[in-house]
Amino acid sequence: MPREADISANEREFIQQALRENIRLDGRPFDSFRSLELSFGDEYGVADVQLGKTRVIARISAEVTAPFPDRKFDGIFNISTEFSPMASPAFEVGRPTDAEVILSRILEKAIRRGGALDTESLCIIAGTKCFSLRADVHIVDHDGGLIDASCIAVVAALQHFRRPDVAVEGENATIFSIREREPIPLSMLHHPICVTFSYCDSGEIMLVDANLAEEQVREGEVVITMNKHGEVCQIAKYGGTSVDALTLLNCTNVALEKVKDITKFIQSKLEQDAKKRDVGGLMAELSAENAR
Amino acid sequence: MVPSSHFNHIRDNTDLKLELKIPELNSQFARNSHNIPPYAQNKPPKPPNLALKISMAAKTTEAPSLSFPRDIFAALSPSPFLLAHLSPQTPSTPSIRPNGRAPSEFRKPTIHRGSLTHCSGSAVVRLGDTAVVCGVRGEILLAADIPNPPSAPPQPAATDASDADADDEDDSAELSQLSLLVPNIELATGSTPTHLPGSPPSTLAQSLTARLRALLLSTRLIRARDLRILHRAPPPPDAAATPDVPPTEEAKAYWTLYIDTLFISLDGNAFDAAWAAVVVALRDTRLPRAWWDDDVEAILCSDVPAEARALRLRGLPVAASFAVFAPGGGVGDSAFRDGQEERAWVLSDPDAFEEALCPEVVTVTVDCTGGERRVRRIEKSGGSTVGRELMKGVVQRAEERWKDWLEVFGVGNS
Amino acid sequence: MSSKAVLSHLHRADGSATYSQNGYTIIGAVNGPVDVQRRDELPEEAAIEVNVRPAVGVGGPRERHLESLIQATLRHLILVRSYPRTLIQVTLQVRSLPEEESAGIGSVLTNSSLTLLPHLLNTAFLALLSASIPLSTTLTSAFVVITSSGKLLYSPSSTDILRAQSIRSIHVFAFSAQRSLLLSEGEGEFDVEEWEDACDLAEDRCCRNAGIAGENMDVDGEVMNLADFLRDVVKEKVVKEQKWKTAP
Amino acid sequence: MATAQTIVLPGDKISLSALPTSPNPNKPLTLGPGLRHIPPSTITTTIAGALVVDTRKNATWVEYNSGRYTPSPSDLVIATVHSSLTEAYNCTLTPHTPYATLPQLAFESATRKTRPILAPNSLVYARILSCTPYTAPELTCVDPSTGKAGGLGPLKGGMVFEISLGMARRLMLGGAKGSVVLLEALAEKVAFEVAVGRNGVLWVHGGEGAQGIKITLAVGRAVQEADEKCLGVKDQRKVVEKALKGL
Amino acid sequence: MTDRRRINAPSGGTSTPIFARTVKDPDSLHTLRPTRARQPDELRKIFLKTGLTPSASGSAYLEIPPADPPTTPSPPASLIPPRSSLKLACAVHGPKPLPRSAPFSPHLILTTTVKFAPFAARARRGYIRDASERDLGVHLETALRGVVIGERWPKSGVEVVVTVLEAEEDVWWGDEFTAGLGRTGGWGLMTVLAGCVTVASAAIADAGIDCVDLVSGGVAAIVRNPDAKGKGRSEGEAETKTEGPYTVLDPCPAEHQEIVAGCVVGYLPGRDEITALWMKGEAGEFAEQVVDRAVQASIATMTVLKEAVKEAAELKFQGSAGGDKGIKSLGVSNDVEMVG
Repeated sequence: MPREADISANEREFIQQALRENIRLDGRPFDSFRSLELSFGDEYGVADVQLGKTRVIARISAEVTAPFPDRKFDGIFNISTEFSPMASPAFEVGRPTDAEVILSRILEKAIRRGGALDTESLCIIAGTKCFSLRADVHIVDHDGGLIDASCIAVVAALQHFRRPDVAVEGENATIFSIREREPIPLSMLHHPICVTFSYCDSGEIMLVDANLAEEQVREGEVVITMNKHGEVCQIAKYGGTSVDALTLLNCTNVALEKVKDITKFIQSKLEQDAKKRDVGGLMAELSAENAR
Repeated sequence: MVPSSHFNHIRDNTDLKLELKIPELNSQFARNSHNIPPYAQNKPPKPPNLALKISMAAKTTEAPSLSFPRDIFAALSPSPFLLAHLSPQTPSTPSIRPNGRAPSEFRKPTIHRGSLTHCSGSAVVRLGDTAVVCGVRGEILLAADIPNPPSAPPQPAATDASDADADDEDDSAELSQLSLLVPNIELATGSTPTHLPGSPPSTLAQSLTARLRALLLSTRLIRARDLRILHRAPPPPDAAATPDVPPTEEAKAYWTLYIDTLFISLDGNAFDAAWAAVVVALRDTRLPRAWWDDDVEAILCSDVPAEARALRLRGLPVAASFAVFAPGGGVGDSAFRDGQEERAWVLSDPDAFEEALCPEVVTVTVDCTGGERRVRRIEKSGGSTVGRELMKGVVQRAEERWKDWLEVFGVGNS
Repeated sequence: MSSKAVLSHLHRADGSATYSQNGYTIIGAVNGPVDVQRRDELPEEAAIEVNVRPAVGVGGPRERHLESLIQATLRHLILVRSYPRTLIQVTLQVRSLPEEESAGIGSVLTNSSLTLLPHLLNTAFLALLSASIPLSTTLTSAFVVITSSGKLLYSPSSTDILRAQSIRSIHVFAFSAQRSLLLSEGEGEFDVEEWEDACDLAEDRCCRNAGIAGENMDVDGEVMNLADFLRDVVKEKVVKEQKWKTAP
Repeated sequence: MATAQTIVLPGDKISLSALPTSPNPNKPLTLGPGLRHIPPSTITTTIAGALVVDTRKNATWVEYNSGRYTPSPSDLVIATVHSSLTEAYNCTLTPHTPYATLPQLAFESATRKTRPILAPNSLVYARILSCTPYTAPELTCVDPSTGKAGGLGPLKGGMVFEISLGMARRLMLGGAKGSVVLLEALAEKVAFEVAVGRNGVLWVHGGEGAQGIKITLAVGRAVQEADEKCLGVKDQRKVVEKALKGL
Repeated sequence: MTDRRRINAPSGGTSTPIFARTVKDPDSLHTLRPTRARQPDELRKIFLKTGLTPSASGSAYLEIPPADPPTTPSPPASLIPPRSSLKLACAVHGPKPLPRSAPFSPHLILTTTVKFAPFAARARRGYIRDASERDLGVHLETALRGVVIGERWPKSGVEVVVTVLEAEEDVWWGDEFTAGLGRTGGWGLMTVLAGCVTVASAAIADAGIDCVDLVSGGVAAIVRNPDAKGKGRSEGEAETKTEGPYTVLDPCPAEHQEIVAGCVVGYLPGRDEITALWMKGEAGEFAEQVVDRAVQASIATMTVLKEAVKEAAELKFQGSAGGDKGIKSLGVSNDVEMVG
């Protein structure tokens, strides 16, 4: 079975020593992210995130379906993360690795159940018609920090996405294609962002945004999902060794800082993109909506 | 300090290595260890004179020591075996395939329709040792259940539905968007030792299914109007029975055609057989008269056979497949020898044995109804032998083949 | 035609390329030769595995069919015999489609899987170049449309297609450096002559203008053919790789 | 060494004029990576890159710097021990490729008693003895002629850095030829050990302690930077300056 | 849920057509109810042929057409088929060596699968394997295990695959519209199983796998027709025994208003052994009788089975004498014409 080749003993030893000397391989301080890049495609709802050498593309798509019978007034929203061998030969098509399972679970908790998206706004006609939103997360390049990168990608893509406009009269709705009517941004309740802390020496050392090598030597990880208002949406701790509660508390503080920065970053990128698209003031009101 | 021992000068000469081809013997071993069937097939051996010819041929192509009985030879080194058959011993003798056919010879198809009780239309098609059963079953899709109906509601042509003007209407988009055609191919019926039930559809099965669907749509074989169940309130007794309908009518529901194709036996050229089966089954299909009933609030059908309608198919496309046998193996390695291009044979309607040896395959779908010869689809991949010139010949063969099928289909009633 | 290509931009894959044309953008990655699982091990050849990943979802029969087409074509290019009992893994991720296509506007022909095929093929080949997998020749693939008025359009953008009121047939061709026809997929309604014309047009755009062996004659984007495009891409690659030689 | 240079794509025929013409006729023409000979007299390229012709060696090959490392005899490689068999170690040269075997007696003056015990995931600097498409590459840590280790053997401590195959080759060429000066430049100021594996691995050991770690990282990153940016000699010196400042 | 490996039905979902008269005047349906026109101990015609799947090492095809012919030749009175027929195709692969991973086995390992075609019944079936298919597979396996001489094939396995192209029905289709008496379904499966046993036995013989004897399947059932004098009864011998319950061989559930109990056996006439027995319903004191009748049924089937196998042997012999594959396949294709 192809699986990630584990790193040599020398590397493991060296990295741990270095960390004890407060040195990270790429010279970053413990609590800083790698360089973050975010770009949008020509289409709505495609976010291309680069976190160091890690690269993730999230794509939002919408179609009209019938809502679940038990949730008549809600639209449908799904996140699909399927790894391809592109990111690493260790990924086999149709056979999820643990990393993949954890990733999808976290995103599920952080974004879907975290209620980032107002699913009721996706309902068209109660019980019969609603939008089914789908987020496809494509891992293009894998150098650690998949969770954080993917979360950023999805949240950014959701903010960037526009769904087709609809007009409802009575029992039948008409869906307007993009050329017919200006599409509409999604209504989001908040923007959760994941920050992953990798710990060594049972929490003595807490690393923000570990790269693949560091991930391979860490004892475990703590994933904290927050929005810029400091509301924790989700906390997950993997790895057996126990971590001091205060350290965790401290992590949340660090996380909040990061979340604020990242949210701001995404916002600015969105505005740039809006400007780029805003030709002839056609989408003036759109970008206005966009900004708030 | 840098221990110089850790460096070493570049070693061009060791860097430089001539590529040499793996000796045939070597590959012999590989084959030996790999695909001799542990249990000999009980296939009837050829008449002796032919067998003799093989062993002669064997001497020319194989190491002289080898003189096997026919079936072992075939199993041990299939490619030379096929080559031995095809390369004529004397210029006069034509080349003959192991299955006794000439390179351009197809297998004679046999078909039967309507053998399945629970289908609107069905067919059994046999192509040599390849046998297919296809059942078409119509089910009803209520327009109300379509979450996102196509933006432009289909307006049936107001005038009489003579095939002529109905032909122009490009309705295949409607079919595909509503996915009114649901073709599926099932190989996992024990049709071959490699396709046993319980396993999900193999790549081959999926690929065939995809081709089938694409061809159904691109040939626009089926008219969307045949599948619409129109309604005008209040429904006059003869609603929808007569094809001429004012545009005020709306499609209340659609017939969805489930086209399930099961392989009973597979000995090469799956697609031709499957496609033929589908076409025959569709030609055999009779959909009962259906209408929207306001009292029951549902679509009802009449069980009077006389009222049932056949599908008015557009034309009669026929698929013909070919495999290209290039002794070099057709694999990149041996391709592109400068000057002399390698010998190759285009084998019509290949069987399983030949398919295994021919990476390059061509499928041409033609329709010669009404005299004009039209190509409906060309599929060619896996090699570089068939270029423009050869393709012409291939298309011609396909057109010949079309006539064969026409006979089997039973001419005229199209 | 405005083809763009970036090579070797992914860190994990052995070779990678992003190819974009007419609103299609495809990311290709190649790993290999690597370990092969016993069940698909070939005694004398490298097995080739192709994964086509649509922009949305993980695809179905249609993608599997594209994969087998691409696989068959690559198998003919790659010198598979030099790496027996190994695996060469090609992954093609559709990054973006022309708006019209993703919206599913237009006739069935223009929405058929064929429109995607040439881009996938070109991307796959570029990725193989980047992975330095030994190949017997080059591959260039192009897309030709015949309108009902019998007009030939070379790799039209989806808007062109919409403008050309109705399409009679569409064709995909792939050629080797030696101008031999590696792949031809065409559907719709046409006759051999039309097919040949389409073939000629595609070949003219795919292959180097015969005779001229020069690096690349100065041509504006319009006339420039795919073969020269490839050469330029490679030139870029080499220049980048060997900057140190020239740099002070 | 390289005289002429032309861009080639797979399948290009090398015109006889382009081939090197050696003064003495009995010196055979040697074809390097990326070229193949199709009898009778065709030579075509198989890999995209720059065609290099060396008239002196009467050799020609295609130069490229991308793709996965493919083992070839007498390459020096840094291998990772994966597991231990009774007679030999299974080693990986690059991830997800078939194991290379390293006989347990293929070390300097190793006997049944004295053979080194290598734990899984430990590193060895070894030379490839043999490899064919059909067999796993065999490694050795002794020079077959002398029986001495000649610098080969287990690598203790230190850190490995990924570098491009091209960079690995250049480092092997050493100093002027490969026009990589930074190792020497650094070595003038600080002491460290390096080993270069043709499989695109650079092992650096800058001694123990915090300083050692700093040195190791400085060296490693300097090389990586020079590699990624394809720096010429001048810029390399700049990089060295920067690196040394950091220490 | 969608199957990513197949073409899926419209997301809206489709329904089988509803025929007007089933809603409008259900009572008229009785006229369509088929009746048993043959003697209680008379079987329906069985068509059995081997060698239908040349790509397999052994194969056979079994068909039981609806008892009385009116449906087929002249255009039927209604689009609603009065009753189903039974169509089974069986392919045998092997014996072939077990995969390397498999543990050592001193004898032949028999794998049996029964798969329904999507169009096997009135209601369309999905492709996903369901419980009844698994049951049938197990029953079939038990019926065959004792028959094959496994010791002769150590370390090998054989695959027996039965594809149900068309299945016997559990009840008369009309009963779901007319107030049908509440009844336990699954009667049809018995006929299917019996067919599977017979066809598999023929296929195994065709594959040339050593067996102690041919095994054939037979079904018998205790039936009752409460409203015997009811409409749609064609007078005939059936008239005589209207007071149920009485036992019949090879019951066609559609023909009987109520089936009290049923029994399938796999039977080896040569050694008078029962390899498999499956009984349902409240047979009460008749239990033994039903089994005996089932055995009778299988004996009757056996004659057909023997015929088919002999025929096949002869064909093969000719084949090997001097024909080639071409001729053989032609011979086979002739068989199919009868299938149609």
